[in-house]
Amino acid sequence: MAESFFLLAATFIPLLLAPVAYFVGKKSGAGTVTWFSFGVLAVSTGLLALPALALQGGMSAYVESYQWSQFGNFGLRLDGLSLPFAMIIYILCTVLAIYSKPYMIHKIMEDMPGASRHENPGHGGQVTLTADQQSYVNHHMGLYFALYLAFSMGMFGTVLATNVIEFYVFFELMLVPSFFLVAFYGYGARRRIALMFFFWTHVGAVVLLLSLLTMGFFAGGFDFDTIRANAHLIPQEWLALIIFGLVAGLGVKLAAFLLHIWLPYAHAEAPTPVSALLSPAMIGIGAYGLLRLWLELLTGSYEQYSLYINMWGLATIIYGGAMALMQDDIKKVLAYSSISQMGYILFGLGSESVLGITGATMLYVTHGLGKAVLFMMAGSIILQTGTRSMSKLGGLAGKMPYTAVIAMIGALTIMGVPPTSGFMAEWTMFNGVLQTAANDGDWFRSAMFGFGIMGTILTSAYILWMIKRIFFGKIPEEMAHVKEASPYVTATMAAFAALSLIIGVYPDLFLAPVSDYVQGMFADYPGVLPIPEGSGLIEPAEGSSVGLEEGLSVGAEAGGNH
Amino acid sequence: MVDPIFVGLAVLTVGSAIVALDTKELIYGAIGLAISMLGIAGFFLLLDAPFVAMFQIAVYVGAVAVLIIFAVMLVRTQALFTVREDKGRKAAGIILMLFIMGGLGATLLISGLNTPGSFTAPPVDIMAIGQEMLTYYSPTLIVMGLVLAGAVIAALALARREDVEQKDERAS
Amino acid sequence: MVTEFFDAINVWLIWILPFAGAAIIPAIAKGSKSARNYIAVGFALASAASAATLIPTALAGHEVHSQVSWISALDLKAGVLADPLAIIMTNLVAWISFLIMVYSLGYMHGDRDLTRYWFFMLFFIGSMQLIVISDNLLMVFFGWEGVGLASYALIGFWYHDRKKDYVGVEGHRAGGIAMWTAPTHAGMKAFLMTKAGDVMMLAGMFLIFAYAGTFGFKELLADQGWAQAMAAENLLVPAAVLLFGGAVGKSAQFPLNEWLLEAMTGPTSVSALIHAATMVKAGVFLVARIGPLFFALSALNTGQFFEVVAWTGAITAFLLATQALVSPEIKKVLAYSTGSQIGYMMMALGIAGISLNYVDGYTAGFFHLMSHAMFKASLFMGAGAVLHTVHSRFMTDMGGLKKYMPKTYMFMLLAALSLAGAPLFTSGFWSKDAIFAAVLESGYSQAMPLFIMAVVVAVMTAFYTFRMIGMTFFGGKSKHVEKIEHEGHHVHEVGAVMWVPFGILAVATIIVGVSGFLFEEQLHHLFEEYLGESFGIHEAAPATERVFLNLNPVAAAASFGAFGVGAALGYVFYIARKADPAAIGRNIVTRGIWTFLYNRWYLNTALYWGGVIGPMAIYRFIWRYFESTIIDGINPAFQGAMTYMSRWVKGSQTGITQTYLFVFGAGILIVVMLLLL
Amino acid sequence: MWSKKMNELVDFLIVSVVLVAVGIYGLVVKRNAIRMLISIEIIANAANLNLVAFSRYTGNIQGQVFALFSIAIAAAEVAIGLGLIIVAYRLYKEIDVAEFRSMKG
Amino acid sequence: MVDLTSTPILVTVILGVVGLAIPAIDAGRRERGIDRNKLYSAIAFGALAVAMGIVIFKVFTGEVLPAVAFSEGVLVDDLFGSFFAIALLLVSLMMTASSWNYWKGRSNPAAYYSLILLSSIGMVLIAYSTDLVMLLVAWELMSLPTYALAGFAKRDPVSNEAAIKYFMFGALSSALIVFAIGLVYGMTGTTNIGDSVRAMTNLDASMMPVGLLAVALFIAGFGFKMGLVPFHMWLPDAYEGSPATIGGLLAAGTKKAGFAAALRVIVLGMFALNADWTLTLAILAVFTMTIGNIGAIMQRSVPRILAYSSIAQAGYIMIGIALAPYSDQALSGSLFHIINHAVMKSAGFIAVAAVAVGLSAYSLEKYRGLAKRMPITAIVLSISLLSLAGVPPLNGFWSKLVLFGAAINAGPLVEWGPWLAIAGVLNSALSLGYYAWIMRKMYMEEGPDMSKVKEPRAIVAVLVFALVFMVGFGIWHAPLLEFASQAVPDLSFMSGAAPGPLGR
Repeated sequence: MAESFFLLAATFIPLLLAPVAYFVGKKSGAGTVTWFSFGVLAVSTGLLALPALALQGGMSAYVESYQWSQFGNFGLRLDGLSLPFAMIIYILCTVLAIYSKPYMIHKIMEDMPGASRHENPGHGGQVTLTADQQSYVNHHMGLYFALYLAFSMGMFGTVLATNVIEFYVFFELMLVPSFFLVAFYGYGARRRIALMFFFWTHVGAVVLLLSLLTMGFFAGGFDFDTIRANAHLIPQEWLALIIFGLVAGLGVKLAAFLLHIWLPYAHAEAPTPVSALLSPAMIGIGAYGLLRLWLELLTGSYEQYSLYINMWGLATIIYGGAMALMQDDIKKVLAYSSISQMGYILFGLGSESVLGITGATMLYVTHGLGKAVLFMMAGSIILQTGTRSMSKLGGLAGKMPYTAVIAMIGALTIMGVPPTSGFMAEWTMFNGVLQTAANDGDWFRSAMFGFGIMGTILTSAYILWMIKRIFFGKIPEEMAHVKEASPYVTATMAAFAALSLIIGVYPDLFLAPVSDYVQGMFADYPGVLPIPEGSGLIEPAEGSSVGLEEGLSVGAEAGGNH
Repeated sequence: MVDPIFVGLAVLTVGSAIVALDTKELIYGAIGLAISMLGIAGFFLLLDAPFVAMFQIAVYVGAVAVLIIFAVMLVRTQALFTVREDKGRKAAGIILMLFIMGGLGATLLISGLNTPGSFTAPPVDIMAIGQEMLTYYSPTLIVMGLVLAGAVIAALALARREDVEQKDERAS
Repeated sequence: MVTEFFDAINVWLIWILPFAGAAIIPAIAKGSKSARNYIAVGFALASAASAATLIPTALAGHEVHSQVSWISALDLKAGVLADPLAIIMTNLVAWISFLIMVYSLGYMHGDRDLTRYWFFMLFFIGSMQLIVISDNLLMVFFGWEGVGLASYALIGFWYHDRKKDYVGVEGHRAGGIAMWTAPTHAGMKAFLMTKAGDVMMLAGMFLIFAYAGTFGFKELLADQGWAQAMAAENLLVPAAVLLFGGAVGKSAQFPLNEWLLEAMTGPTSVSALIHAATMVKAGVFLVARIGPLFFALSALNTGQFFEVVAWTGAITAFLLATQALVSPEIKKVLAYSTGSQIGYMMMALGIAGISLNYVDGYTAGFFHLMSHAMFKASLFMGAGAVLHTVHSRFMTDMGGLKKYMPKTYMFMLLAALSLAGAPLFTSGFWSKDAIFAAVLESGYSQAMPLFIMAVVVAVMTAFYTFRMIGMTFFGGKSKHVEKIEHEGHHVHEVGAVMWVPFGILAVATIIVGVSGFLFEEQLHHLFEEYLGESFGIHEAAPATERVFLNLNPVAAAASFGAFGVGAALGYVFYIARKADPAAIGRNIVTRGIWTFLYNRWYLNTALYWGGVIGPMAIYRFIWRYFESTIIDGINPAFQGAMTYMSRWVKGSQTGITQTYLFVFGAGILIVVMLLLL
Repeated sequence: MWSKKMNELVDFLIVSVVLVAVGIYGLVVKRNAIRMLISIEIIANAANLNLVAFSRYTGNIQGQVFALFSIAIAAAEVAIGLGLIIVAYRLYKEIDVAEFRSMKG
Repeated sequence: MVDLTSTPILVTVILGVVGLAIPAIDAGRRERGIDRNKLYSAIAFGALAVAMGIVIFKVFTGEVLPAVAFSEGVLVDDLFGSFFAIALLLVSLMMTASSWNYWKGRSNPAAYYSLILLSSIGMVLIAYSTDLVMLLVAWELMSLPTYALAGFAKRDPVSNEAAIKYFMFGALSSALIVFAIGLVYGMTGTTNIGDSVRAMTNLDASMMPVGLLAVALFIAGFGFKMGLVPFHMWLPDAYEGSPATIGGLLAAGTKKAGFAAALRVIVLGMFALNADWTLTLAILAVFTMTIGNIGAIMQRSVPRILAYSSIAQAGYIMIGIALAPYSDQALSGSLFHIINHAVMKSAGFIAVAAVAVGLSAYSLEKYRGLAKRMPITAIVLSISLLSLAGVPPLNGFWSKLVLFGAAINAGPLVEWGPWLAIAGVLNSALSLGYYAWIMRKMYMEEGPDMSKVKEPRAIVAVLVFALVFMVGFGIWHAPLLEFASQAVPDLSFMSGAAPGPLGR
């Protein structure tokens, strides 16, 4: 038993209050339930922040463990690896709750029986409603937030799990509410797409489950600690199968190349706040799974397969980027962009160096913030203009300046341009890859590094082209009266953008615990390159003079060379 | 060398079973079944189980066959004298029958049960039947009672005319 | 000497102030528009003043190095390093930027997006200062991307893509590729092309970091174990060349030169900033920054790196100079010229590394950077003034403006003379001459071809400069000018807020020119000391005798000659208008050459076919025949398969009891068979 | 009593198997519900024969007891089966089981 | 000889007396004005509750034996039996309670409840039997009433059709079981399971074919109840056509009793024969789950989907039985899944009953918009479907987890073990397709009539109970799994597997 219950509370408060949220929404209306959900999530985030601070203070891991069942203990563990994931998930959820209000009111009214489309472009909630309509909206807002809270909790629990079965339970738990969210509030053929999303990710999950079970049975226990300690008991031929299952199962969640069938649809057709959660927060958990379940628990097998992960990541980067270029629908661009970004993460995970793996983790953080901003931008565009086809848009920068500016920061985050967090993540990740390539003198890895880093140009291309088509150029006639989005939208977007900038300038918030932890994970594995160590800062008095001496002699030799 | 009585009984039993199934008139089929069961009772006698044989005659010939004959009587004649069967299915049925016969028979023939002088054990005492039933099988006997009671309740419930019950049961 | 943050606050403020200004500009704009304008300029001035406080340090040959902790996880520190190189550069950047900011007050007057303009201008300046003043590559890269971003935003400043903001001749296509560009497109192109360079720079940085574990210039110099390790694996030169790749992108060197020409879609003040003080100079500065480091390592055969730099510079200089000969747009002529001049600088910095006297080439390159910054800023601002008046970017729409805009004419002429390298009294002459001399004296085996290229480029430079001046200010009024006069526009001189800044710079370039040899001497001395102290690079004895004013005779002769030939030709064709340039259209050979140059050597065409249209076609193919058919087909195919199988199962479930029983009976047999197996 | 020792166990078993097969044939082929019932009775009898034969073979009484139970059960089954058939007849005026196929697929 | 205070006897007596008393009371009372259905429902419910209480009480006071495979008597009072008794009585309780509403106004309630009670006795006794004769008689006691119950809606041709199909198969298979028992008896000379096992351990090799034949016939006989492919053909028709509560009783109750019987008898096979026959069971398991799931995809009637789904679930349970010799988790997984499936499937059929009461409809099309019309029914049906699909953290997930885990755990011993897990896992993913389809109809589509329908109270109560069970044991599955693993007859000495992490 743990002495404190911060994480337990942070995990289950949203779930337990989800039904309450429904009734609050039904009785008191959209505004109340929005702030209620926001409050719930904010409190949970606060509860998470307390142990997180302890972690910043130098503690290596904060664990709560409870007696559970034959499958081991039910534990919640915050350490360098889960901290960024958990933090980003709850921050995203908390802020997006507010964003949801105008968006979902608009969406629900659009779907309301008898409502004509775009009756009220842009300003959902400001027209007078009949009592029936009001109760319809309230009912749905309540339902939306109930599902939303459950979804948040599912994602959160996954990254804190300390037991493979627990991991799987949460992994699936986040799937069910998201299925309903897409199915109830999505666009287009939302039901079919929700089913498809549910089905394929579930297939991935069960494949994962097989691997988890195999690991557990061979290691004689399902707790992470047990498995890590007994990983050597797993026979070699089974290990390959386990890893295949892990990678394939989590690859579906990550929507890696060839396993991405579900993603473009699910992300494009989900309601925007949900897209903004699905895309960055949820699919990235696949990466967390790989880190935790494979790299940490089965460390010994990592080096053997890292190259393939690397290659797969590269394929995903390029493929996702290329496909994003082909889209006209904003959300589809972003969906393919997510695929591509997951490719970066995979690329980093396959880097076989601490720096690369740290970078991959940071990429989750940065992708979470950046892609959320971009999806929110798409939502804002949908709200204000009623279309998301870029060929119908253009020149909106003047009409929606705040949205444009914040979206640009989001775009920079995704492109990996300083001073956004994107750069911090990308450079560490790529540096790790190159470090391995250089260290091994492996031309193949070097080539992959080259292609990978050139992939960032592709990323920039589709993002900039998207921005150009939305915000720049001539304004179409029918967009002449478009107005700026409501503060609910812009303020929440700005929050993420600001966070991205803060992390970009001061990355220690996440980088320090992650890199320490990853370093520790591979402490016994010399094949995984540690972070390069500098010679330390030269103390000017001695250091520079030494440098000078050497420089002198070298300079002299250089002179003689010609 | 096989006992002629055995052969006779076998022919009678199997033959009347086939007759029971394949005659045009259902009433003859019921009678055929009764004869077949008598044949089985004969086998029981051959096997030194007169009590079972008597029970067989009482229950099967006395009750079951008669029950079936009553049922046949209840059903209108037009349903009784038209034998409708599908050629293909009949052929398939015969093939299946032969396969089962061959398969099961062969299995038994190659097994250890196919040994000469199998009935060397002394015939059992009829009295032991009662004893066994009332001691070892006493719970079974109770349950058997329940089975019969249940069958009666079920049969009564099914056979009751619906005239007294008005409500629609299921609209499908 | 590593100093505390607050002890070196003036250094930090150089880049912090512009950023801070950028951050508060939007807030101030809510209040007062004019306050916003002046505060923006004020921040630029403050930054410049802060830079100026460092001048004594530089003159004394000292340096200020201050660090604060930054990324503790990787043991990285943020820091500023104000050594003489950085101090000179930062002052140059700060003051020229300040003048351009002042100029903007007039030039951009009345634009409705001024807030954005000021924001990005300050951001631009701040980023550039960050590049200059940072003590490590990572922070340099922050600034590096910052200038990229700002240039993207400013090139596409007029994002509504109105026709008048385009560059290029509308309707002209080369090899199927449109040669005219909208502002937003140009911004994107600039960003992506420089990104290609950035990527290389990153790769270089990463390589160094992988071995050294640090990005700091001082640290890299202090412990050179990393260099030996890299050299052992033949990675040192590649790393350096990759770093140089970043400079190639930013400084628009061949083969990443194409973006610079389209960058003219931005406001002219922005062009001035890009070309004079920020952005393109960043590349040169980077080479100046890392050059000594690699030269100090030349025991490890870093000479190849410098060869690459020199040749890239030479090729670019030649390439862009030829293109400048035929461009009809005034800003584009200046843009070509920038690229070409940057080529000179690169050539100088490169040749320095393969010569005996590193300091000579180094000084020459940096001197040229300085003089170019001054005259090019002046020229651009002047061109802006002309554009402002004439409302056309084409020189054919100008002509005879001399009498309408005398001040503009005068100052532009001075700056143009400097660009053309008019002997003895222009800074351009001295710096160019120093480059010639450095090339000649380098002792590099291929020095002669380089020298010849440099001279040819000088000839062309003089020619196109005179062509520009002539077409703009001489001759009769063009139809366009007549038309706008007819429409009621008065063609007039621009206001003082505009002409004063470029006047100052034009005069400055002449002042430097007049005292050129002293100035050069001083600079040479400063760098000699700096390189000696920091890098241990010392001057060897000069290889050749110097004569009058310490000039290399051959180089000086070449300078004189080149200016003479180029200027004379330009004068004949465009000022005196003795010969009609249209004659070239009548000869098939000259016309062919003209077309080739006019179409920019078809580089743009190749770039678009190879970099945009080709890949897009491939992507479209994949999209259509893989993503949309195979990947999207998985789900329906699976569904179809399941439906088919389900139908089969349903079909077997006939509803007929006999069938069921048959299956049951067969099932027994099957089970028996399975068991017997 | 008058049983002949030359009969072997396997003979009875074969008869039993033949009866089972015949019963299955009847079930599979015949569409008349009552005939199907008859088939089932034939199979049940075959099984009983088996039991008694084994009882004789092993000299153990349990087989016979079991046979008695089995016979009783078969009778109960017949009662219910006939009940169902009567109900079906009332509903359809028909006892052709192959016609009872409103549910399928 | 017979311990009158042992659990099976007490249950038999209580339920038997009440079961026989109900028709007797009914015959005696002729007056109108009292709702006979409610009265008998209450009585039957009370009796079942008391029986259930006794079973649970006996388990908790520890008066039952640990799981016993072999006993001298025909019945044994052990945990294995009690486990099944609890599961099966639970099903009967749920069905009886929901019949309070469902059977309202229908014919002959006295016989209806009486037969349910009698059938329940049969089911419970199967689990307690240690003698093949007892097993057969209990089997018949379970089966005979359900033949009648399936056809109890006498005005309804579909019900009758279902009953006739069910009956034909039932009668045939019980005859085959008799035949099989006869063979075992012939080989060993006894009908007691323990004795026959002992006799079989030193059996002549020449008897092997007979043994195999017996096993085959047992598989066919019990497999019919369990819904094993290829003995499953009757099942969708019978479940669909029967009154919904009876469909539930068949799917959740008698089917599980089939497994109880198979588990009791399977011990025979284990000792008598070398373990080759497990592969046969494994193949059947894979076919069963696959065909069940595939069959369900295109169905348009909810009870029929549930019927196919129960075929598939039988396949999962079979994994445990097939792997019984190799992994000691396998059987506990099977048992765990049996009790879970009993509740899940009951909840499903009761929800169908609720819709039948409220809307008189079974077709999936009529379920459109059910979430608005009957919210509680819809939510419980959804939860039970998700649980059937094995979505965590519902109880169905945990039992599947144990089953698949056991299959993987057996990997080092039998190479086809993990394939079972793979097949099971893929199948359960596939099954989500049609479960989610039902949910889609209920939650995301709107029918022509969207008026609110009153949900029958008793059914709602039962549904809520099921919901609590599914979610509760989903969150904290440990006690149930613990119980299940203790109820497994001690087979581990046969399995060469090292005890897995689940322990026992």
